Amino acid sequence: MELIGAQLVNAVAYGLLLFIITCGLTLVFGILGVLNLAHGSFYMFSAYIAYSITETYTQSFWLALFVAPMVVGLIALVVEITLLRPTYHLGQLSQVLLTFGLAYIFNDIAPVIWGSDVLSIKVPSVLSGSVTIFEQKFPVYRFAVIGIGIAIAILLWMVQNKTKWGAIIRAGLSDKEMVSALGINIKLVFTSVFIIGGVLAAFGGVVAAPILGIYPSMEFQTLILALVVLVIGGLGSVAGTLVASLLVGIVETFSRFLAPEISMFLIFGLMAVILVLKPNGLLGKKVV
Amino acid sequence: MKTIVFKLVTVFVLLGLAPLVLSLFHLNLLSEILILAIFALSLNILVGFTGLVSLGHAAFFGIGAYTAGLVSLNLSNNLLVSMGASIIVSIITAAIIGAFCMRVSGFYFLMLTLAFSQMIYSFIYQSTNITGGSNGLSGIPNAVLSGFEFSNAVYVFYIVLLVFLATYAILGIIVKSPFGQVLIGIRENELRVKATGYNTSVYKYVAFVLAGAFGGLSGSLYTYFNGFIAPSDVYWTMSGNVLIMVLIGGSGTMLGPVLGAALFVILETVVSSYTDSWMLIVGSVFIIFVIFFPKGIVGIGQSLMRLAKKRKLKYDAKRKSKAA
Amino acid sequence: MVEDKILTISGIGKSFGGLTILKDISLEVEKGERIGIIGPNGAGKTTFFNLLVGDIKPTHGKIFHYNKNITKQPNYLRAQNGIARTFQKNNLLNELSVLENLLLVLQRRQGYGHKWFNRREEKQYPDLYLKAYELLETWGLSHRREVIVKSLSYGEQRQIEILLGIASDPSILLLDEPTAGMSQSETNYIVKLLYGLPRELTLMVIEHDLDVVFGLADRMVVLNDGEVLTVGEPDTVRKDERVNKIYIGTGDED
Amino acid sequence: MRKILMLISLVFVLAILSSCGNSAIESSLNSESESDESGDGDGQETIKVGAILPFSGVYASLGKDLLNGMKLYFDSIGWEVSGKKIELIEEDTEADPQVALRRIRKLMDQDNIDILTGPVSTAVAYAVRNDVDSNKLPFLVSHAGGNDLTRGKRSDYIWRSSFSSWQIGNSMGEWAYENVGDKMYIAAADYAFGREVSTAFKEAYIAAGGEIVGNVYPPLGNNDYASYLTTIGGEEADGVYSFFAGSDAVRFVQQFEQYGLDKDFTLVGSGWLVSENLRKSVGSAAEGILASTFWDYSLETEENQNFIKAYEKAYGTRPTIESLEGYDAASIMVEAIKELDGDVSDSDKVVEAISNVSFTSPRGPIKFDKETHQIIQNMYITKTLAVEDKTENKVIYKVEEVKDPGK
Repeated sequence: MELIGAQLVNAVAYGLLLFIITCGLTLVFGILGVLNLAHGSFYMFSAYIAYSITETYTQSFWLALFVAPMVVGLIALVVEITLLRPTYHLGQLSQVLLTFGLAYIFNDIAPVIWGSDVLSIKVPSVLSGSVTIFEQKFPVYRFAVIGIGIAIAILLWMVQNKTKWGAIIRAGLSDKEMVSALGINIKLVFTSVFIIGGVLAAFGGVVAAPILGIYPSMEFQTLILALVVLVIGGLGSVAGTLVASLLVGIVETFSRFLAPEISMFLIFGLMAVILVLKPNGLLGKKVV
Repeated sequence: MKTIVFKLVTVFVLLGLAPLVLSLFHLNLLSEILILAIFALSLNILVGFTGLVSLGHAAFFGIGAYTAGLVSLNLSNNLLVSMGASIIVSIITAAIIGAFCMRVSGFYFLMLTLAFSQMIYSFIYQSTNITGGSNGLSGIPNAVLSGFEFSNAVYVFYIVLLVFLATYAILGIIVKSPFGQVLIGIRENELRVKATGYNTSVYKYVAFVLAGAFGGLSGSLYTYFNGFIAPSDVYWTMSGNVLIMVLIGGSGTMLGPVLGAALFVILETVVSSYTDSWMLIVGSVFIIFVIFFPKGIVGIGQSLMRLAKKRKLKYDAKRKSKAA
Repeated sequence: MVEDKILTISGIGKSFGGLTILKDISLEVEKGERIGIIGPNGAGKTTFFNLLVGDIKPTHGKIFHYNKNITKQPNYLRAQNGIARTFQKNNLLNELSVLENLLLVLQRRQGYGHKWFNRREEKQYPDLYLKAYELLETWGLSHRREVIVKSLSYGEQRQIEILLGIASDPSILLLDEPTAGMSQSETNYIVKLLYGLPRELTLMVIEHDLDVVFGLADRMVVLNDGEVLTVGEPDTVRKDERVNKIYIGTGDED
Repeated sequence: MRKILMLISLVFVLAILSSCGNSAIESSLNSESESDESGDGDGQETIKVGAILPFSGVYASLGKDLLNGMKLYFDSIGWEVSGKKIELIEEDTEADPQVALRRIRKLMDQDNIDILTGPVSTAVAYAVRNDVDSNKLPFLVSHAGGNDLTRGKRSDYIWRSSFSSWQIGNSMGEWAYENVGDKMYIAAADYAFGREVSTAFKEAYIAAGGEIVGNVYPPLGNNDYASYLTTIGGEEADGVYSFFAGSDAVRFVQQFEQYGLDKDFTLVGSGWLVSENLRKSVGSAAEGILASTFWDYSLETEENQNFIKAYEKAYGTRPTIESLEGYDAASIMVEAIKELDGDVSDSDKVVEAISNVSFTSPRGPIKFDKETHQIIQNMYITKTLAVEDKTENKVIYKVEEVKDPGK
């Protein structure tokens, strides 16, 4: 019983970590209709930048948590303005392919800057202890991740439901033409949302770095996982992403516990089953 | 029909001379281009002609390759047996995966194909006892056909060339056939095709299985070519690479994927001698094509030809007016 | 219960989520009858068509084609069985030529759709091409044969839209605003074509141009707010006060 | 128009491919009838060494260290041996066997290399095995440790100077039983190498009298070990034997400590758990880990100290075990060439010469097992200690002359 309880804590922590990483991807897809395959690259860059900040320049994790997303937000801005904005007319598929190409490029840039060694970020001392629950020690940092995940979920929910921006965003989710008809600058909305997506990816990169590590090609592994979560939850649905993250966290944690040999298999199996039962994901709207 | 046969024979004779002209290294490069070209052509049925963008096509390549390898190792290294087995297993797999994937479209199709291919990848990666796992499947004997052993690169090249031409001819006919025209219709406007009375799901399904079968075929050739298979051939980056080949070459054309495969392999061979940042180069080239040449190399060729024609017309007109 | 009515619609309705678009529509259509469907925007006319061709499934009610219950039949089967439609917005294979658009319809009708091992070319399928040329000739589109659809004028595309509907040789043709967005001369041309259609072809026409539809139809169905307001002969409907009221009330532009 | 396009592309492809060099038919017939492919005879002025290593992808840092080690040795002899110049041709495998095959064919057919060395990935070594064997190209394996290379897939032309999985796992078995306890749990990455090493350990440990109470094989590149660690935490054992490398090792060791397992279990493993380039990332969690390896920075022999000094001077960073592998591979090749007085035209003589090489390397005395073509070397048990705010490995035990059984 204790073991199951302990695994549940692991599952929730892991699930919310996935949520932190994926929610930016969901947001961008929901509003821009762009499946941003460079999302993982933003995540990776942020982790590397955070490493530079915590190891080379200052020792502050908190500073890294603030600065790295800013830098990546800037990269996202440049990408949106130079690459995506002039090409919205090419259609959604072309945009996916563009970000796919970007992911290839970013993959090679990172090792040039940071080398190809495995790196890691130290957890700030406040969060480096451990807590005992279910007769099992847990790192405090895992609970911090749970907290951050919940906070982001609430924040996104508030923004979406309580603010004017949220209204635009919700309108964008359902009808892009209407938004522009209302006289709202859709370009500005798109750029902002893409930056927010990048910032969220970057935030995920810093938060995840102490757990998942920093190493070459890390972004593809994370990207695939994020895509799985995105699709299970339903493209574009933040609530769906939250549910899917937790579901994937639970399935992956318990399959590692019960049947470690097939755990890799199970996540993709879960995705296939859900798509067959609910072709638009758990909470997704129909997207063509 | 006669002209097709004539064309095929011409190309066969021309390319058949390659071993006399090319060095062994370049011949191997050509073999690899042709194998990947078959692979790209098979994906093109889906991406280019039916409008279904798959990011999991490496699954079939891998299944074909591993089936050919395992059959050669354990049952028989007869070329027709192992190649036949590859195609059959690929068809069965495609039939199963297709049954799931046909229920979704667009991004979901892309993701579901990715999911299935990753499942197959993890199965291959973890079944160390059967597939050799991360070490790959090695020590695969040379293929044999009625006593003749395909023991060196030249012989393998001729199998590859033969299969390539056959594939090119068959797919070339299929896409021009009434069936192929329905696929093109689905790519352009599925709703309209349905309203016309076609059960588009069946057509898409058949296209999916067809693509899987030829994907498996190309995989089996890769096994004869290398005598070795690694799980990286089933990984999603392989699917990504072949998608890039199709799109750079020109999707929805027959020649495009072939040129795409050629450019990809040549570029990789040339570039890697100068820099380790191969992915940076291919990513940049890909982006340039997506933005500026969405119709790929074939598209560029067509525009150039149109331009030349216009020039010629102008030139002729000028000459005429002068003469007058 | 059902005799030789070509179409029997019994109490169908459709709601999306909480919103009811159509409620309890019942209608019997005789073979060869020409029915005009009018009503203000949002009355549910196109939804009604979508239900008939099977693009969407009704929330309740049944549809019979002759004596066969087709309520659950998928759209492609209904099309095969002779229920054809045109779309309100042009819905063509834009990157293909006029001929290719037409051939795709004709090859299905002649049972060649699944042939996969020979090229579709004139040598192989002379009857198919002959039929296509014939149709294009009749519709005065022969000279546009090889033109890519997207480079045609809007009116020409509209013609193709209707041509494709007729090419499938249907027993019922549902025309969704055939003259929408056309100039007066183009409208006249289309109307002439519609008048010339064989009498045994059953027509159902959604149309905003009342002059067009009153001249063409044997019977009018007026929809309002998802319900049948009235059904009757064109002259009767024309005089109906309720009909005039909704038309004056809302205007008839789309 | 299509016809013209096709023709143009055909000519284009042929033109690009048809550079100089003898035709494929000639060379492939040659390789069948004649014995020697590599080299152009004794008249040549340079000896070409081909290195297939990963310079991009996940193993990039290993590839670069190996290359640095090789270059360090070649630098020390001025890139010259027996009056011949040494030319090193590097090719990037991208850790992808198919890419590696393409590259190695280039090295053989275009560059006509005399000796091949590398690779990091065992899959690459297996992939190129047949091509190397049929071309009779001397191949000195400088890292890839899959057992089969010197067992079932043995070739006359392939010799290995690095290690085999068996040597790594086996060397820890008996020592762990005597010094850690009689009950162990195994956690190893689920790929061929992880399985081989842990199997070798298991056999040796059980043979010594120990009991394996359970095992778990997380997939390679697994990103979170929490679930596995919770499972292990519920077991009764004295220690955990683990095989992880690279980013997996960093995560596993860190999370092992974070989940408090270091209090109840002794973490035992291979040198890659605490290798020079990882320990900084692992941080204090590495403290107390026992590992088996064939070289360590802390070895106090004179040869090792000289090697370290030279390496740090040249590159400004500590050598890793891969740097040593590169350095040793270069030394072995040079020794062999010396013995042949610079004549590498006969590949049979080259491998014969390699087999006779024996000297004291920074890792200790080494020689080849002429039966298996596998190196015979000392293995060391290290313990990781906290030194100021860092950690350092310390060699605490030496297993002498470990020889792979070859089957």
